[in-house]
Amino acid sequence: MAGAAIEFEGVSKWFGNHQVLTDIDLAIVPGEVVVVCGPSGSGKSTLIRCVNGLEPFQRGDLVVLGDSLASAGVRMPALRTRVGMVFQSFNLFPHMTVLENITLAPVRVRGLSATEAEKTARTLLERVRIPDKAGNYPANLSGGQQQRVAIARALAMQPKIMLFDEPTSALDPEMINEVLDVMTDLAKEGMTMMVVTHEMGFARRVAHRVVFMDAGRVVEEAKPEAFFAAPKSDRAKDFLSKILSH
Amino acid sequence: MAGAAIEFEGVSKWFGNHQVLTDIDLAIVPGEVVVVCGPSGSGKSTLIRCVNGLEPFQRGDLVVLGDSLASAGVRMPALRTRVGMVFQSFNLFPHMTVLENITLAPVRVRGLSATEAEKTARTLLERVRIPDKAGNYPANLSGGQQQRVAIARALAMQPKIMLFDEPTSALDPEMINEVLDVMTDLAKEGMTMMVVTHEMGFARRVAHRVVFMDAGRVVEEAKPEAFFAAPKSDRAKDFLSKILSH
Amino acid sequence: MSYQFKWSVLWSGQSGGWLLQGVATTLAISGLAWILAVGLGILAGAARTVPWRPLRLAGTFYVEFFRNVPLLVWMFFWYFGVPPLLPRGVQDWLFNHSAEFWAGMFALGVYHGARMSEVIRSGINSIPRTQFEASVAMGLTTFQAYRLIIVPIALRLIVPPATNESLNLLKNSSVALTISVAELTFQTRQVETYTAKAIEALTAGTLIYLVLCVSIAWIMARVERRFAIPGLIARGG
Amino acid sequence: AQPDTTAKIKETGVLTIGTRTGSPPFAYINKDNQWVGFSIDLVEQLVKPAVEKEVGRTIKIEKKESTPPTRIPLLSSNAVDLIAGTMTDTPQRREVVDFSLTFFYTGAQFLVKKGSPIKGVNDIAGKRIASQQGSTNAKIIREKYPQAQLREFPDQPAAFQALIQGQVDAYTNDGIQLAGLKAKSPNPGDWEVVGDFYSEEPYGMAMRKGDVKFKAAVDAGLRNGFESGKYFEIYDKWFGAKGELPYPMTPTVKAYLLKHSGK
Amino acid sequence: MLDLGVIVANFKFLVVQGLFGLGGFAGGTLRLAIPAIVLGFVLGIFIGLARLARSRFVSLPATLYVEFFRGVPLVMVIFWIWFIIPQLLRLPIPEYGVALTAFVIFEAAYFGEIIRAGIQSVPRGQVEAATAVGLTSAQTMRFVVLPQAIRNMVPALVTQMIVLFKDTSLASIIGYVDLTKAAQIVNNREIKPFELYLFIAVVYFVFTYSMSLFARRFERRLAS
Ligand SMILES: Nc1ncnc2c1ncn2[C@@H]1O[C@H](COP(=O)(O)OP(=O)(O)OP(=O)(O)O)[C@@H](O)[C@H]1O
Ligand SMILES: Nc1ncnc2c1ncn2[C@@H]1O[C@H](COP(=O)(O)OP(=O)(O)OP(=O)(O)O)[C@@H](O)[C@H]1O
Ligand SMILES: [Mg+2]
Ligand SMILES: [Mg+2]
Repeated sequence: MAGAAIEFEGVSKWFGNHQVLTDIDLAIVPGEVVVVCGPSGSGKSTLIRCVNGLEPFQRGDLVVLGDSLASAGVRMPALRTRVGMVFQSFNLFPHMTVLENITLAPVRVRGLSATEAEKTARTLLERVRIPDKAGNYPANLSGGQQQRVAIARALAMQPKIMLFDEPTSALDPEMINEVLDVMTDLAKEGMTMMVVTHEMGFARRVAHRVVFMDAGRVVEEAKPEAFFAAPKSDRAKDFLSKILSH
Repeated sequence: MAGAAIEFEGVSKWFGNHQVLTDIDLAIVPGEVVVVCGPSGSGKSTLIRCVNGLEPFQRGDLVVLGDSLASAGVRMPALRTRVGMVFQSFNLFPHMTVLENITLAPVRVRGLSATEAEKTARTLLERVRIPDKAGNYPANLSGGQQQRVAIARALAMQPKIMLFDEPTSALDPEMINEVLDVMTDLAKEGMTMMVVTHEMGFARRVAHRVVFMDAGRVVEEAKPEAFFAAPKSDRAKDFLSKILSH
Repeated sequence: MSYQFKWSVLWSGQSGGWLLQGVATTLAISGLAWILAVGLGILAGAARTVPWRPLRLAGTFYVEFFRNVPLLVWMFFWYFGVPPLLPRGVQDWLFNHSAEFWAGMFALGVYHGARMSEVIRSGINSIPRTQFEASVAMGLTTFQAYRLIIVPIALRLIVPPATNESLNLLKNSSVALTISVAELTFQTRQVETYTAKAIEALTAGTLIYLVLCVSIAWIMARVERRFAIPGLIARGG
Repeated sequence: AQPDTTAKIKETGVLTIGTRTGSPPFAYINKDNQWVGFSIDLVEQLVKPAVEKEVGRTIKIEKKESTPPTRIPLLSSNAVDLIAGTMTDTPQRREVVDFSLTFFYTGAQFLVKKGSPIKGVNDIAGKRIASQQGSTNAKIIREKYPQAQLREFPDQPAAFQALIQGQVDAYTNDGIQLAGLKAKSPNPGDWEVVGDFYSEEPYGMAMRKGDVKFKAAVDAGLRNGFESGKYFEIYDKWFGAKGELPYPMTPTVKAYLLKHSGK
Repeated sequence: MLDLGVIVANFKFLVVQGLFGLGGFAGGTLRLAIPAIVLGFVLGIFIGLARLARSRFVSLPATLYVEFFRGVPLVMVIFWIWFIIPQLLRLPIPEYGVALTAFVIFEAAYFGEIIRAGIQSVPRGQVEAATAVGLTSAQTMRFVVLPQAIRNMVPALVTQMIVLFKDTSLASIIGYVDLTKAAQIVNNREIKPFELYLFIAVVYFVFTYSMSLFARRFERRLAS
């Protein structure tokens, strides 16, 4: 698809002999928010990690912001500055303050001066609603705060795409919303987002499209209203009945 | 209260100088299912861990199945055989098979013969719906299966009371129901249960009473219908709005 | 003067016999010391994790005192310092029954027991506290929880570091030559002084140690795999 | 190629000797922590001038510790040039090193606690005997008196310590060394040196085999000493009536030394 | 019973010569231990990194190096360097050089293992997060992995340094006049082993125990 921000073209991936992604075809246009869901082990994380090259794949092609990842020439670090990623387990650098976490890449990779980087960082901290935590170490923040710092850290590189891999599933229930709210803001500002999550409320409210995976394949793709109202596949029905009922 | 299975009478507890439980008064009658909820750090785990003596407390008294825990004479191991406990992180013994995990205490503590213990264990595995996993090691089970083994292990001592501390919050969303279903069965059979959980659906359907804690105090106690329809305190309202909206 | 190799010195004359005796003595002193070290290590390692201060202090004192002074000094201590404190009869008996061997064995065992206990303690500490809680929550006593749950898990976790420590013990048995224990290094040097062939003798001694260490490491790797807790220790060949 | 120590000394200006730290009065560290002794004086006063003459420059003496088990490897590894301590000249050792002229003559005896039943080499069956690892005495006991329980120690103090504590019943070494040990011990009266020499122990200085020029220089120095009487002055300093260890030279010994010096 | 006079009379020799190595003899425990620790650590960093290298041409020799030295007693290594290397190189090495070389190459194998384990102890997620913000692998190593790895390693490193410090007592067997040898020399003429060995045991203990206290403090600070 011309103009897609992310385009999977028959991507397949194996861990040893074990195939974890099978013939994935999927295109995401700029400004689109896609939620990926599916049972544990279905390949959601693997899928999203392919987009910024954390996982190599063996067949097919994946074009991200115009660069084909299958071709040899692509410079990964450069690509990654344009694709931000947020992990389930935050992965803040524990030996650095919040500010240092956020300014590390802008200074080291984009070559900003420390003062410039710090200015941007403070703006971002306001955006994720913790302006007063700049000097703290990650260990002294709650999970929700840590995850919001992680989002700020990714945004500091001014990425065109943001990837989220279960950003709220390591959080206490009361903190989930603070993170989802920040993500909702981002979506409203027009960021292109791929989000692996089980928060179906978020999917319903924010996503433009829901992608349901099972056993390494994209089984269903639909607008959220359609998906939640009437999932087409049995796998998706079963899955939704399990996670929506409790 | 006469005839209570568990009765807190002005229980207070400190960690060093930090008070984590303040004047708790709470009675639970045999057969009752009580769900404890509240923000992180409010003292829910501490409260429930007092019941089987995993945490000592400094003031007040706690009478469990007729034994006063504040009095010096009580033999903890004996009491604990009558109070089962299930943890958030399963805590199966990784070096033992499922069967060995379940029969350990009956053989070592209650002095059952290995064959008797095994018979009971197999019945329990059916009850938690994994009769075919007896020979597996915990590492080869999914989270939901591990937690069900943990429940069977606690039941093997034929306890009069079961305590659950966030039994589903370490689980993938699709597995939560398998555990909640087993707990629902238990409740229907008349087990006295204290359950710390954020699964409000379970609380609504199964609990006889919801206890809301904040900052080490019991702030609100009510039937689930009343609690969810119209929480009285602002703290509870705020809490419910946070965890029910996503 | 260019060196004239003469490897035959290793098997001609008494050299071969000496080296074999050396291996036997090394294995005997290390084996006995190992049993002592593991016993002391388990006692002290467990003592330092129990919730009773005097026992913890005793364990800490033993560990810190013994592992912080060089083994060489301990060799002299057990060989020269301790016997005079024993009753005359025991002294005579000891002096007639290889006192240097027993002193060396003790020095090695007690010294490495202190180090072994550190290995065991960190093994025990690496087991989540909640495992202990789960055990007592079922009605096990503290002692049963340690015996049935904590120690069995810890023992499996510590196989690799304990193997390392055991190899250190084997190698450190060479220090016993300073108190006249005729172990492998002693015999290597004996061969060297009798034949004046230093390279050959040292090569033989070095290779024997290597073979001993590699075989023990190999055996322990098999033990580790045999008793590995499924899913807990992901270690390949 | 033949070793050529004189060329090396000429180049570096240093003669490195291997000697003992605990064998009074031949070589030991005294109360002022200086490394002194009879063997060291012989090198300083007799050998050094001869070597200087040979290489045509002034040289310095450096000392390293060598013990019976280490001295031959040290020599062959070039770590030292000359062993000047208490090394016995034996035919077997001559297969691997060269010896200088004999500079002292003694024999193996036993050091025991006063009143010990051990009076000589014939009483040692079943007894615990300390020796130094790698020494000639150890070898003789091991081969000729296998009924004795031999304990070999890496150095003299360890062996003597074992004797003091009763770990062993006797310590065997060259008589003169035992006498030196006894004299320097805190309670000389507690100990006695017993037994006839059960071996002959002529001391020589050892050097790398086949180093003809160097050996000639060392021997020349010693021979000069015997001839000029300088040797006997040094002997007197250490073993004379007012010396560290009075040990008058018997005529037989004197004759032996002079005979072997080639006179 | 205890005759401390012998310590007083020889205090200067034991401490100045034995501990610091300032005296007439080649010696000194600290003069040997400190450079051995520093150099052994530096060599260990290279070995540890080499073991983690992706190329087998780099990792295999490093692995062999580590396995070899962990399979041989230190005493043997000292003898090798004392007797054999001079023979092969045809030039004598002074005691200090022998001891220093032996300790550095022997202990580097152990330091290398600690460094490798320290690097591997940093969670994968940290590397992924650093990679995901665009850092190169060298930058990831320098800014994210090594700073955390070194903190994780400190207790093990200090323990190994203590081991090395104590091991320097073995230099006495080649006539290097360290603390242990100095005590032996004094004992040669005074015959007061109990007092002398007790004294040096205390000196060793003071050094090693303060090192382990430091390690413990550090461990606790990290845990909080
Ligand atoms: N590094 C790896 N090596 C081998 N297999 C792997 C690896 N990572 C993932 N897998 C396997 O690939 C499959 C897909 O894993 P993935 O993590 O993408 O699933 P997921 O949908 O994200 O699951 P979850 O909801 O549990 O995070 C699984 O079967 C998993 O076991
Ligand atoms: N071992 C301990 N030492 C000191 N303080 C503790 C300890 N355990 C818990 N606390 C403190 O006691 C308070 C109550 O903790 P508790 O674990 O009971 O909370 P909770 O309601 O179960 O929270 P969560 O939902 O996060 O599990 C918290 O402030 C916590 O920091
Ligand atoms: Mg995933
Ligand atoms: Mg809790």
